[in-house]
Amino acid sequence: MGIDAAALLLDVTLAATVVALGWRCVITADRFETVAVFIGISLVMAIAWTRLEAPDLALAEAALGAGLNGALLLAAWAETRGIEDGPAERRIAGPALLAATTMAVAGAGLAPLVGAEAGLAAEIAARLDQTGVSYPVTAVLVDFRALDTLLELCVLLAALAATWQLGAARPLLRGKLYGPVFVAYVRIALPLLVVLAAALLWRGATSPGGAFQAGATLAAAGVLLLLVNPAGRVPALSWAYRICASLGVLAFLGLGTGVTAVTGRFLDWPLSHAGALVLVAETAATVAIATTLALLVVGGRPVAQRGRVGKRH
Amino acid sequence: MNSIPDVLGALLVFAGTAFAVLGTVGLLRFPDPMSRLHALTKADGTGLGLCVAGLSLIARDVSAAMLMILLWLGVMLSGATAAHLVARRLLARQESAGGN
Amino acid sequence: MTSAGFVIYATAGVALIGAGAFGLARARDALRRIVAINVAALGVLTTMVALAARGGGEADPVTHAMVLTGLVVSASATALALALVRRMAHLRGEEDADGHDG
Amino acid sequence: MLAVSLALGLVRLSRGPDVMDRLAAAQLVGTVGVAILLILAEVTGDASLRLVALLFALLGAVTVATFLRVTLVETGTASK
Repeated sequence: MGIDAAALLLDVTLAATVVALGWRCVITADRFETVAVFIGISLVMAIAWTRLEAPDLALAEAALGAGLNGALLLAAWAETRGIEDGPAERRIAGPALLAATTMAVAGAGLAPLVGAEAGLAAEIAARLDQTGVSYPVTAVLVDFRALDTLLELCVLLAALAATWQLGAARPLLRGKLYGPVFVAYVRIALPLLVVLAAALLWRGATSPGGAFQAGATLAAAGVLLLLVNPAGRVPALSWAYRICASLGVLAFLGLGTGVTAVTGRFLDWPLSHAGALVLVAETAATVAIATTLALLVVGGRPVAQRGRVGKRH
Repeated sequence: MNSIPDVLGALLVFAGTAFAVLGTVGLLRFPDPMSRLHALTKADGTGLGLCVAGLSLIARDVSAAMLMILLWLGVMLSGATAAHLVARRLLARQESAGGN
Repeated sequence: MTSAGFVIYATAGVALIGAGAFGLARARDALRRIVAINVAALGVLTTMVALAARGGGEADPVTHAMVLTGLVVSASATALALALVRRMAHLRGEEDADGHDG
Repeated sequence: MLAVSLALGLVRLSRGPDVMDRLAAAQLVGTVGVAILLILAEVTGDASLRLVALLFALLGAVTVATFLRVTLVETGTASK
């Protein structure tokens, strides 16, 4: 009755909003609007995904969209202002054809799936007691598909390494420091974000949450720290960064190899200690994801700057 | 669904959403940036506050209510901070425009 | 989620993929291209999330795990691409204003 | 609930028109998002939606602050 109709209206509104924003984002002539609208899409998308019973994805999207992507895109926008490539875009026909083809192919692929049975939820539920956690998504990430997660941590690390090859980090932020109000805001928000990240990590075993959400939240806290930093620079703690950023890969490799001695298979957690091992692996992954994402926002290898008052002076 | 807290809660939530809509209208209709900012912050605080109060009544769950109050404080905090930052920038811009 | 919900969000996802493809093919500016790719990526992920929820019962956790992985990977790829864009802008700025910044 | 979804639609529209108020609009979108999420948490009984809302709330000022920080101060920010 009422609730169903309202839910349907909400779904349609959310979906239509996302699509309208998506198109607005790519057709607007204003580069800033492109960035601003994209940040808006992330926020609406987070709400939309909660409607699709994916609160854990919504958590990750909220932290990434509101905290990290926004900062990254805005920084890139500010630095490339005035040096746009080429003349204003006038092409219509080719892109439209491509878009229509893409959508037609995707639609044709999806259409048969409308009435089909859903995937593996039942299978996962049946084997959940072999994993040491009781939340299916976390079980998939660190147990059934642990190899994927390991490789994904490697991708993160590779992205960071590649970014560092581009040279020393230049100040991301050129505007001057805010007054006391913003500092007070950070003083309150920062510890709350850290607590929230810890809660997400811990909850991951039983309910939506886990290493990705916690890592993205912590990284957003890192962005806040960067924002109150007067110079817009990060200290050159090269070894600490390296260790933290590679902690996830190291933990997965180390623990994964270690359990081979017991279970005979790489990354196959022994049932008796699965809960504890998964928690250790997830914590390491959280630290790694947070460090890597925050350093990616910095966008270069942090080095000691000339004229900067550092410890070595 | 008919007990007094539920009805009261639903009314509060409705009032809160009404405030949010009004704030949005204000954001669209008010003439200058400063008054738009004003409309926005009022709607922010009051609208969400009413929603939180109403939902807490409906939920009858202390931890959920506490979380929502914390959340409301967080929104007030970040809303006030953002409005302050934007207002400062607007003032600075006005000054530099006046100086020229 | 009912199948109506699945259709709604899957359609939205496909439309976003189209928007991303359109923007990608049209834009010359690197920043715009990156945003367009991200729009398409969000479209793909939304379609996948909708697929995961289509059964009506519990959502498919494997798909959710894949989407989560995809989110983080696309975030890191975007960060790398944007770092390249910033680097390019910096180098071009150096060309314009000779020896401006060491 | 209907009102909220309407509000959302209006908010989205408001992104277009002006310059600096886009930031204000972004903030309002965040708040309305929080409200929607809280109501949904109540309706669906899924408590983790409140955590999503908490993230929205805490990170609300980040985008605004970043924007102001990456643009040079006192020179009239980029308009269009």
